[in-house]
Amino acid sequence: MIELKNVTKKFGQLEAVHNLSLCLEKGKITMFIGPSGCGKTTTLKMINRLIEPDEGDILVNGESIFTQEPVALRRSIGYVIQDVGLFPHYSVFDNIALVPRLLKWDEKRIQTRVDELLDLVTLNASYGKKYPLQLSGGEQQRVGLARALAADPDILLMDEPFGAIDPINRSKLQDSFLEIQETIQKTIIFVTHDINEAITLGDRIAIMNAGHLVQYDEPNEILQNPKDDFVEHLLGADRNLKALSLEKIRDYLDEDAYLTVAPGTNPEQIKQKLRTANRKLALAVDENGILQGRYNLEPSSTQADGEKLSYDGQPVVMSRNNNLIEALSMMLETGENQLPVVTSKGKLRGVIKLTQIFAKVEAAKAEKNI
Amino acid sequence: MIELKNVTKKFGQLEAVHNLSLCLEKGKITMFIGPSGCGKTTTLKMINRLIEPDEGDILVNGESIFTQEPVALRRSIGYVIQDVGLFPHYSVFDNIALVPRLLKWDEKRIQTRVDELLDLVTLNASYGKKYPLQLSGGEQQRVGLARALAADPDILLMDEPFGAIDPINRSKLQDSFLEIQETIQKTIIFVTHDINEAITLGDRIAIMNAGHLVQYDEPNEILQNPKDDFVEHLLGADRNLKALSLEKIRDYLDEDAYLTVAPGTNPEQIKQKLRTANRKLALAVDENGILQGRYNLEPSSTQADGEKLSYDGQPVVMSRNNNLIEALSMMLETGENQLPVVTSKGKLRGVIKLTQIFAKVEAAKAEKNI
Amino acid sequence: NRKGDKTITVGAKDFTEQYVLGSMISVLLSENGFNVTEQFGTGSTITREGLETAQTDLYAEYTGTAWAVYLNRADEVISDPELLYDMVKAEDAANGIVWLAPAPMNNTFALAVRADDVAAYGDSLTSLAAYNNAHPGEIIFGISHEFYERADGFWAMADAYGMKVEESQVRNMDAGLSFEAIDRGQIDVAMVFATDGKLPKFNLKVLTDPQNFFPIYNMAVCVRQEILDQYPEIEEILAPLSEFDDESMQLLNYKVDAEEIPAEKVARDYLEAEGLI
Amino acid sequence: MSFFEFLQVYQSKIWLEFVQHLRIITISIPIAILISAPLGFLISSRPKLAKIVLNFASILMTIPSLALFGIMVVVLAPFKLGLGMTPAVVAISVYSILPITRNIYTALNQVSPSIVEAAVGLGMSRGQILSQIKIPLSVPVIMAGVRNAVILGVSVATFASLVGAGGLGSLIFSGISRTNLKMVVVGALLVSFLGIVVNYLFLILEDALTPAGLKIKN
Amino acid sequence: MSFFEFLQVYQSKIWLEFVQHLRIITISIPIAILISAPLGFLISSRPKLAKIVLNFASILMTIPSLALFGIMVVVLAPFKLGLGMTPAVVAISVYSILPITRNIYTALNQVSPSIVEAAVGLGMSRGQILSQIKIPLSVPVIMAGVRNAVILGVSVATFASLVGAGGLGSLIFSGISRTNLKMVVVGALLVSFLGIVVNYLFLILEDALTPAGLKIKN
Ligand SMILES: Nc1ncnc2c1ncn2[C@@H]1O[C@H](COP(=O)(O)OP(=O)(O)OP(=O)(O)O)[C@@H](O)[C@H]1O
Ligand SMILES: Nc1ncnc2c1ncn2[C@@H]1O[C@H](COP(=O)(O)OP(=O)(O)OP(=O)(O)O)[C@@H](O)[C@H]1O
Ligand SMILES: [Mg+2]
Ligand SMILES: [Mg+2]
Repeated sequence: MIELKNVTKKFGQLEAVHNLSLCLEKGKITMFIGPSGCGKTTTLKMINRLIEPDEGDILVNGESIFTQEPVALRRSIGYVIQDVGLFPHYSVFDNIALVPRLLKWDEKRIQTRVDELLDLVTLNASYGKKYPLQLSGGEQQRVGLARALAADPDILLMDEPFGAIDPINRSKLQDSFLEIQETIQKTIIFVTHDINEAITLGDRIAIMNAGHLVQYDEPNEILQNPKDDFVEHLLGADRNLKALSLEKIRDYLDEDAYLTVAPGTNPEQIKQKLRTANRKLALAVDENGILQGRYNLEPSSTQADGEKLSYDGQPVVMSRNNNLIEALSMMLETGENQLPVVTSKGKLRGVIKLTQIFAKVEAAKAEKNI
Repeated sequence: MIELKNVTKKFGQLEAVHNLSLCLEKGKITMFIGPSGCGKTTTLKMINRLIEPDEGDILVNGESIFTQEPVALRRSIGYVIQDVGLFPHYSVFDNIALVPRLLKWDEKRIQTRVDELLDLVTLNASYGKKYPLQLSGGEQQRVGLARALAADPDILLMDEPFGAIDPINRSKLQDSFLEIQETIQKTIIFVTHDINEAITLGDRIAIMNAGHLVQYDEPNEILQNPKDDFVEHLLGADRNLKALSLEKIRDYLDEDAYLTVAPGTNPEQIKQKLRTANRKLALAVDENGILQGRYNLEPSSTQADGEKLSYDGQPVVMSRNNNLIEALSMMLETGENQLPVVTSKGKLRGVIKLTQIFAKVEAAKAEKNI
Repeated sequence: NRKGDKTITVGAKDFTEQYVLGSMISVLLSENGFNVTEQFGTGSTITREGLETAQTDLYAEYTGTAWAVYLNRADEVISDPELLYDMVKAEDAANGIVWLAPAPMNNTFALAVRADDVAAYGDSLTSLAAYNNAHPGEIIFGISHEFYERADGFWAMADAYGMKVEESQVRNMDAGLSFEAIDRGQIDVAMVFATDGKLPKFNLKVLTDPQNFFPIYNMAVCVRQEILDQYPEIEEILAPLSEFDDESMQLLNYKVDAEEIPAEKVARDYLEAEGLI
Repeated sequence: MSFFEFLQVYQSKIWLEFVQHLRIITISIPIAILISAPLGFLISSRPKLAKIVLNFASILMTIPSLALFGIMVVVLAPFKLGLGMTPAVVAISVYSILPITRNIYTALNQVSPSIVEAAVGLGMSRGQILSQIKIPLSVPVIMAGVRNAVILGVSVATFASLVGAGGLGSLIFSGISRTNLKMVVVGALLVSFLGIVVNYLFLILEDALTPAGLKIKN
Repeated sequence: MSFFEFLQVYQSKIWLEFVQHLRIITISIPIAILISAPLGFLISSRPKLAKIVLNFASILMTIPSLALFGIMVVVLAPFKLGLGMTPAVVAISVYSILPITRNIYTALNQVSPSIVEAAVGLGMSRGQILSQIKIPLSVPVIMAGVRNAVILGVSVATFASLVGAGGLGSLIFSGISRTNLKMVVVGALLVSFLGIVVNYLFLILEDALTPAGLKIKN
């Protein structure tokens, strides 16, 4: 656990950080976000004593960092510097191997670790031999990230670690980052200027403005209850959509909105059944529970009874781990307002309905107003 | 107009850019996007001759750049470097004033211009006196941007100019950037790793992968018709939502979905009218056409006739210039599936309906399939 | 002639005696209406080059140095002082340089030992040779480069006296440093110049040269012919310099070296005492 | 004679030689810098030429001062400049070439590539990049070279007495030949004093030349 | 005597002095570097000490070699070391302090702040930052200083002959005092030759010490 107590830092006249008190939970990811120049980097650097505060105290695991040996302190804290700061005279390998070497790991172990890290940051192993000047901006940043992770520190300070990385690599990195975090449970402070990233990765988000802490809460809470106009503005006009990205489909399954039929059932029979049950959707499921196709009952002017049954043998499906925003997007793409949800093996688990997505937001609102 | 003809650049074994042919339109913004290391920076640097290609030719306004004096060529091209590269010995003012001074502008004009640019990049005028080492990452990047814009070059090469900038400043910058571009019509090549930025700013988007040009099209076209899995992946799971951000509400107004009533009309009367017209929504509009309130007919179990009329004196409204994604987000927030749309003066212009948003995507699909 | 019209540049090399002699020339000339520029302290060859290239007008030189070094006749040993003077004067005429009257003082090379050591080494080169040969490798010689290198230098002297000197017994060194070196016991025999004022200062004894091995170094003023033609009175004015013998010269040098009286003052005091100015 | 007596007796001579030494260095050091510095800038972007110039400067540096003076007495004689101030100035210039040019060459070639790239990309010409970017950023290293050269110059000026230019060297050299330690010490102390003063002046110069932005350290 | 004859006659002497000069510099230059370089590293993070050391080194630099030798003849006499190799080695070391320490001090203090910050932030100790980051990045500037000192050393070694250490200085000085131009030229040429060779060797050393990553230029 990291605790900042009334921390203030001035640069000349400018109060870069003002009376900041903050408790960062062990094993959690805290995202720092705020306008540029609001003091995020300064705060980070105070935690590993690159900058000494003018006032206040900082405790790591209950012990003041100012009573600790700075070098030892910093070795226990991984640090991804904002302007990357790779050592130009070292190869990528040597840059990453730096801290393990300081800690006198044996070379075999280092070799394994570096390979592992290069893979983690989605760089080919051949990059080990390159020099920083030969890398593109995003490649450099990924090496900087690997370097900070190298010795597996308990605390990680990450100053815009994905700032220059393209969306594909970024989402890969975010995924593997979250995956690792789930098992290793590090205490992570992560500065970002990407509000989506803050929402996706953060257990908590600290919003700063002009040296002050404005709001410090769980992402959901911040999205649904922005403290003031500034936060609202920061979250963007589409913050309600963003909130949906935090919700997994698995929690919004509807198992009553459809009928299941065996594959190959007579269409007229299905039509009949749907009418009786007052449903529009029938899903063809085989004996193993695997979804095979989808029947929709649609209005039709050509049909005598004003309705026709369409069949789709390769229906668009969602996975239970997709989030609501993905579901919404897929509904927009297909024009359907409900989509079957299946397991990775293809087993049907239910459907997700557009109305439910809306209901979810409503419910959150209602909850708040109690 | 900038034309790349079969341009190839190798670094040793590695083909950083492979046989790239591309025509960048005059007065338009072309966004480059792709995984890190795919050759975006290399391509940019070839245009201002920081890197000489191994093969191929590059024409600016019909003339090969290789017949031109590099210094003169570069002065006519603004360049925002990816790693910012501010001159540490110059103040912010002097950094920005550099190119105008090279061009021997008089100091008064330079002073005016620098103030203008600092304002443009949302930095306080007092920053002029600071030195790069005293700036935060995002502040540095904005100064780098101002420096490139200083002498008002016809062509701008921007290598991730907003990479380290927070969402608030970023959207301000993007807005003023687009606003300026509307009047000055520069030819801009803009590298980004933010797909939303590419979509918002780009007249065209060039998607690169491993040195190859994968797709080069208008944002809409790319969103709706990604060429392959790679592009689809790059656009993200919510690309359909992204497509909505390109559509303005003004183009999707519905003027029939509601009734207008004079403020203070008897509720029972309104209920009656709505039932007759088979509508759910009545908007109270004064003699000047200004929206005053909103009546909703809602199901109710306590009411005898099973319906109650609610009134909202401060209804949530949209502006005609909001985009569909914002409308969608607001609908999620309010739980309404239709929202009144007003002018900046408050005059009612129509409503935007959730079904219409869905219909829009459908329509685009249909068009494609013809 | 008004003072100021007659301008002249006086040179002097970079050791005490030269400063004394240079100052004397300079005082005498300026007392006689010359506007004198002093160019003292130049390296030996540089001083001579200065004269040859008309950047200096006159200075005190030694016959032996001119003969061996400037006229390059080191291999022809002439032990008659007058003959040497005549030969040098004659040959240098061709270079446009006039040798004024020589002084009896002979600032030749010599070997000196600590006074304490005279008991052991004896007071002549002959006895030194005997001691040295009886105690091979014991005596350390501090010798200047010039003397070491010259054909008529150190090795020739050792031959002449039958001294068997090993290479390892010799330290080549700067002549100025050799006094401290012998005083501090880092060398036992120092190459010196016979009129050096530091000999009494450091209580050193010059060994006699029974075989007259060392060449003759009589002092005389060298003037450029051109200057002498222009100011023939110079010869008359500088005549007192030809009076110096070893003792009187060594005394003046001693005043500078040991009593630390500035050379210029020593010169002026002497001239005043002698009633020359 | 006590040290104090010595100072009294030699007072005027010491003062004279001190002033003369000062004259030598105030004339020669600016000349030396004006020769060496442009040469350094000239070679900074020409590695082949640089190799030649630096090797040549190294050779010049190895010529013992006495030999150099001997050569100049002859070479400069036709202009009546072989003795006195001129050869001193020449020698000081000659010896300053290596430290100054080498540091300039090294400094200018290690300016951060990304800063140079930014400058090139903004359309600065070679000359502008040199004068506005590379040189200001290299001030500390360049001035380290210049200050070394200057100190060397103050020291080489002592040899000026061997070519009749006088200066504190005449105290030192006659002190040595007279084994007059006081004289040597006074001469050496005054040379050192001049060295410190000149060093200090150049420190002020360096401070004035160092761009404000480079002096900022956290 | 023709130049060729001269060479034949003096062949063995020239060879002897050449070898002796080589001995002097191969002994003294490593010693000089081993003294100066650690001093430079020591002061690099102590600006106050640095000021004192650099000023003191400047003073040492201004002491003319002959005076320095004069002092050593006296000071080292009790150890019987006032003549010969020792004073030569001491003098070369003394003169190398300034160029080496100043360049080291300057070089180490201008390593990019963001790189140093990264190193500090990763938990490197002062010593590790110095040895693994600052020094490797400063190799070009440090070696510029070392190479200047080395050339100066080759040159100062000529004075060694004035204190009985022999070397090519004896050719040059006796050549001068005998106006034997051939001797001076041969001596000076050989010193220059040694200068170039040593310069070249240190260039190779510099190249070996320069980290591969710094040699990459676009
Ligand atoms: N000087 C160089 N030497 C060797 N390889 C280089 C050099 N410069 C770039 N590369 C390589 O060329 C490829 C393209 O680099 P480039 O900088 O153009 O990428 P980019 O698309 O701008 O990436 P990013 O988004 O990370 O900035 C990369 O794989 C990089 O490693
Ligand atoms: N060394 C310094 N001297 C003076 N001012 C400084 C210094 N370092 C930072 N500042 C100022 O302190 C403020 C906070 O800087 P900081 O680097 O913490 O911002 P940040 O939140 O990390 O911004 P960004 O998102 O742009 O990186 C800024 O206004 C900056 O200009
Ligand atoms: Mg920051
Ligand atoms: Mg790039």
